[in-house]
Amino acid sequence: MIKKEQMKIVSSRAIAKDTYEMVLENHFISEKAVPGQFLHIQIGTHTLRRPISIANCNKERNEITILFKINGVGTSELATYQAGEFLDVLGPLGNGFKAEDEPQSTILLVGGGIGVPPLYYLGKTLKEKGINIVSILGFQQKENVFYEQQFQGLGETIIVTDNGSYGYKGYVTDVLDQVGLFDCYYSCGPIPMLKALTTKLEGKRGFISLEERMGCGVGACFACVLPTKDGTGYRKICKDGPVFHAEEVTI
Amino acid sequence: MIKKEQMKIVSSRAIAKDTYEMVLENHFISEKAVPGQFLHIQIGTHTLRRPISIANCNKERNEITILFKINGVGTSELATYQAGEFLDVLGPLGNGFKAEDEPQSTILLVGGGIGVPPLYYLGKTLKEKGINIVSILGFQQKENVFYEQQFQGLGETIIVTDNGSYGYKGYVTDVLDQVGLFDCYYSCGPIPMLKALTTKLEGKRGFISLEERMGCGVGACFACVLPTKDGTGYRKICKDGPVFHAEEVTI
Amino acid sequence: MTDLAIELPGLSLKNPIMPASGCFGFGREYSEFYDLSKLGAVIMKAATGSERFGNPTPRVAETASGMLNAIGLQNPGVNKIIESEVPFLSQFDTNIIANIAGSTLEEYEEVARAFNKTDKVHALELNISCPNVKDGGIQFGTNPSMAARVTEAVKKASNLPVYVKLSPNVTDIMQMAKAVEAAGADGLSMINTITGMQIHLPSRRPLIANKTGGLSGPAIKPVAIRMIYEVRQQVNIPIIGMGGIQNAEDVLEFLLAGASAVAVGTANFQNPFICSEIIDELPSVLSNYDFNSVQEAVGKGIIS
Amino acid sequence: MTDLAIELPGLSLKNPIMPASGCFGFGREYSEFYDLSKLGAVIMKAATGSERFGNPTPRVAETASGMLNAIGLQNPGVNKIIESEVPFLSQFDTNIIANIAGSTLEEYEEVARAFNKTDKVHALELNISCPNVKDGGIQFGTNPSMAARVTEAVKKASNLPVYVKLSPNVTDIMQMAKAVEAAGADGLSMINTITGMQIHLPSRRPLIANKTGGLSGPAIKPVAIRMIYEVRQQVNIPIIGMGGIQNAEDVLEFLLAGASAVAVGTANFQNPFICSEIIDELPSVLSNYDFNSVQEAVGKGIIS
Ligand SMILES: Cc1cc2nc3c(=O)[nH]c(=O)nc-3n(C[C@H](O)[C@H](O)[C@H](O)COP(=O)(O)OP(=O)(O)OC[C@H]3O[C@@H](n4cnc5c(N)ncnc54)[C@H](O)[C@@H]3O)c2cc1C
Ligand SMILES: Cc1cc2nc3c(=O)[nH]c(=O)nc-3n(C[C@H](O)[C@H](O)[C@H](O)COP(=O)(O)OP(=O)(O)OC[C@H]3O[C@@H](n4cnc5c(N)ncnc54)[C@H](O)[C@@H]3O)c2cc1C
Ligand SMILES: Cc1cc2nc3c(=O)[nH]c(=O)nc-3n(C[C@H](O)[C@H](O)[C@H](O)COP(=O)(O)O)c2cc1C
Ligand SMILES: Cc1cc2nc3c(=O)[nH]c(=O)nc-3n(C[C@H](O)[C@H](O)[C@H](O)COP(=O)(O)O)c2cc1C
Ligand code: FES
Ligand code: FES
Repeated sequence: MIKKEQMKIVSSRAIAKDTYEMVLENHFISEKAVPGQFLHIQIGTHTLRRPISIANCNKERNEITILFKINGVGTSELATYQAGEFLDVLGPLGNGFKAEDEPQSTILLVGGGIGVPPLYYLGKTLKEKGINIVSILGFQQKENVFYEQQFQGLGETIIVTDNGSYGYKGYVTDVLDQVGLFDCYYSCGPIPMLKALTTKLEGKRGFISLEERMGCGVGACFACVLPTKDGTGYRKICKDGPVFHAEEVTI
Repeated sequence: MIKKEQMKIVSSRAIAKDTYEMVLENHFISEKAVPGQFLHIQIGTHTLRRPISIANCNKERNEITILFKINGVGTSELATYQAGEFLDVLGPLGNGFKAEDEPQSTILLVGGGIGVPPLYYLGKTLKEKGINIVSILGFQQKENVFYEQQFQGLGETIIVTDNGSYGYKGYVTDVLDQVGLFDCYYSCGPIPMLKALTTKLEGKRGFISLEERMGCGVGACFACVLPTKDGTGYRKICKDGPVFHAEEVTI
Repeated sequence: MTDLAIELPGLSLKNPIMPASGCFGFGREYSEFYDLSKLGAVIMKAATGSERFGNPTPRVAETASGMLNAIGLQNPGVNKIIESEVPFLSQFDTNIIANIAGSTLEEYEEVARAFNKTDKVHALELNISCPNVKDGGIQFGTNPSMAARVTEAVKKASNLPVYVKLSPNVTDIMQMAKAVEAAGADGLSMINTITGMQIHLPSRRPLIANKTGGLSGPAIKPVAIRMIYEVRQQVNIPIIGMGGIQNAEDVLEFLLAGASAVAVGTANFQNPFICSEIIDELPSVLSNYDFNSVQEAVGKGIIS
Repeated sequence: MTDLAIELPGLSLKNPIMPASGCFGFGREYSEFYDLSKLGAVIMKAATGSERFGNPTPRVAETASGMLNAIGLQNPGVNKIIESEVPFLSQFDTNIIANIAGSTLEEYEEVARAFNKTDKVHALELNISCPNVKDGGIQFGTNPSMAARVTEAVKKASNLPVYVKLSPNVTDIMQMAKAVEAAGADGLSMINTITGMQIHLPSRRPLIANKTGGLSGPAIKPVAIRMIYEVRQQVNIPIIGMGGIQNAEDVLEFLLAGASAVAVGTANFQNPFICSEIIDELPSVLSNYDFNSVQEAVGKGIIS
């Protein structure tokens, strides 16, 4: 079930270059949220809402955390909102990560840039189920790195940067051989990263979270479709996704 | 000389139904302002600025007072601005009241509704020159009355309301016979009031302040013209006005 | 009590508010927000002869007070719509209007004929103006004699009232309106989107994969009002007005310009409850401006 | 150093920024805000054969991200402009473009010929698209053969390069562009305003006294970009682009779509310094997107 809710901003702070962490309070949305879902946020009077992933959820405190990067007019404006103000939000939207993994299994999280946020809530939820977590997080450069400590709290965490200014130099796919065996992977990040990753990990059980420009965010407008791999159908990212089985869709 | 200035809001408060008094601080504009001039105020991201009269000016404190009534989307938004915020303003604009009256002469101020504001600064300035002031102020009804005390501070003040809920019942023109002799009149208010007034006072020396929807506010776009009485020319309200000799233009 | 009801060919509307085609799918998603029985009618997403997958993504972009879209008529095809979507919508106590599209005259006829199979649909909205499909669509919408031909063909094929949806991308909207009226249209729907484009600076190419898209939202309202105002004086059939409606005051503006009912599109994306909220606000807005009914306001802004 | 200069027929522009016709008068008012020598050019308010008083007021209205205007070509007449306005503007080290309008072919010729008397004007902008005058104007702007005829006549009458200003209120902008190119136009100016209307609810009548007005501002930018993009691929003459420009990013978007220079209209009303500020910001915006010059960006957004 989706609702249009007012979410109170509990805090907002910069956590990396152009990157903000915002904690939002709302009972309904925090109660329902599962990892991989997102919020559709009304910013000012913009015609279209902005989709932002749920990066964490504290069900006791009725809090949702979002992490966002300034990417244009909407996110710039969002960064100016202050604690105490309210955001008009549709949510929680989309289908989350299936996360039907068994206790004791090992799963790999692979995040790139602003694809990192949804993996944190996922990792936290999996860890609570007794699953082992290994994370690879890729960023452009040192100033962009965020949430390293939080992911280390979940398990082994490898950071890579494009230019080597922090952690390993290169792409997330370059360090895959440094992690041991894993049962399933979950990933979110830019399309080229997802392409490289799913190609390298072909045959492995895996799930990816995708982005597309959206209209309604609820499945009514057909703005955010992508074709299924077999070519006979399509999926709506906002409703059927944003998380898909790596073999399900064409990216 | 006109400048584009940031004016700091010193205070903002409701003074009558849907009517606000806002005190703004700015050195340049308060230094230059003469009675009858107006400010062209940018509100939010509205395409067009809103023209609002200068209702008072305190040159020692660098303060300008404006009085405005909620009349649509822009003025509603203006009413939400708080002390401490800044307004982007073009000003001071237009030609003010000539006010070349002699000391000891008597002048009559006639204001209707939201046409009252510019007359206050004018009256105050004239009084400082030793001129006698008599004011007739017309409002819709009791809840709309504002600045009665301020005008009483300038001299005799007669209030009329359309429905008689305060002061005399009727129009400003109905009480003209209650004021004694005067040398000149200055008026601002709705067109029907100005028409009735100038007709009744034909032949008397008088000046009226006019309104029209504006584009640029500085004389460049020809949005705000009105024909001269002789039919051969036109005047721009924003630049040649908003104050005109009662005989000069066709209303 | 302010009377919101309005009678149009084939449509007894309890109020003049309906979601616009393409902005409300087939009602399923928004039915989770409020009871669709509240609506005057629902205009369904366009139906074509067979399933269409539409254009590549990105399909939408934001513009100043508006948006561009190039969905490209994605839909499951008319038969699937009749089988799976119409029954869902017909649970609600509202009118159903089917928006029909095609690439050829024959496809339009086929789709129109298909809707004769169900008695749950109350009217057709003939979309001759979708700017986002290359073959067909737009030619019908910009050429008066082509528009008349497809109107005539669809009228023959269907036993439902036909509202022809006009494109604003024309030099002379009055000529288009008169042509389809003469061809038998029962009403007009106007306006569809205005063709526009946005260029994405970092990639140096049109943001919408289809290059151009249709501009909708408050940005186009003045164009919609002007066209309805002009057309209202030239035709005798009723107009369903649309283009940038966001609140009940906007609805009144469309009524004054000559629309008898209105559709709300883009605004659903910002606020899923928008149609419901407008229906709640409309009575007081009408009475604030001294109208006792919707009917009374229709065309009242026209001066000659 | 980013090179802002651009060479167009008759115009050696130090930068591609000019105030749009009708939004800057004859420069006097804005010259009090900054030195007009900074501008690539100034496009003067429309000139007609004799003085015109224009339309009744109200002449402007605000719309979502835009405005409507129906000034109605008020101007002191071409001779007065040459006598009193051109000398003032020619103090500044910038190019002067005269926007010319008329009700008849003969009036256009007369105005064009008048500008031969001064050597201070560098080009003509032929306004065949003013939607706010009943007699003439718009017919020239919406009919390709009429547009070609007036272009040809003005080219013959004048010894200046002629930029034809196109109306967006047409079904096929490419056809219009090709017609005036074939008739000898040296360049195009696009777009003029889109015809729109607003109804004033309390008075129940169109707010603009002329009923309809021209829509300008950010609301129309997607339409301008689309039309320039389409026309750029059909003609070989340069385009001066306009419609909703508010900042240097917008300028780059117009360049990518195929404009060689741009005009800024409505934005002057919000910010009298807008043209000057855009000129200051343009170099860094160009280099942020990896361009070394204005010239380099022209048409780079076009993909085939
Ligand atoms: C399911 C989903 C989850 C996301 N989660 C996050 C997150 O957790 N943190 C984060 O920083 N970003 C996230 N994004 C990307 C985020 O939505 C965009 O960065 C944001 O919409 C940009 O808006 P803007 O106004 O700043 O940019 P502008 O370019 O000015 O926006 C213009 C329009 O394009 C859309 N748009 C632009 N970029 C994107 C994009 N990458 N994806 C989708 N729409 C876009 C905007 O929503 C808006 O409609 C997510 C996107 C999706 C689809
Ligand atoms: C020289 C001058 C001085 C003024 N002084 C005052 C004053 O001191 N106090 C005060 O309350 N009002 C004053 N007004 C009127 C004031 O400008 C309008 O009430 C205000 O612009 C309405 O804006 P809005 O957004 O609330 O209304 P909307 O109707 O939403 O505005 C839409 C557009 O119409 C214009 N507009 C609407 N009404 C008027 C109007 N009456 N005059 C001019 N433009 C209008 C707006 O500026 C805007 O461009 C003055 C007007 C002028 C011309
Ligand atoms: C995403 C989207 C999809 C649309 N799809 C259709 C469609 O399938 N058929 C149609 O006739 N109009 C379609 N339209 C046009 C709308 O029905 C409407 O005419 C237009 O958007 C103007 O109204 P608005 O400004 O309220 O959105 C679509 C509009 C949008 C924004
Ligand atoms: C108040 C006003 C007056 C205008 N007068 C003229 C004119 O006299 N001649 C002309 O060719 N265009 C005229 N235009 C159109 C502009 O030059 C420009 O083409 C249009 O406004 C689009 O640009 P913008 O969105 O930057 O304003 C006028 C526009 C406005 C807003
Ligand atoms: S955004 Fe509308 S269907 Fe996904
Ligand atoms: S408002 Fe532009 S000339 Fe007066």
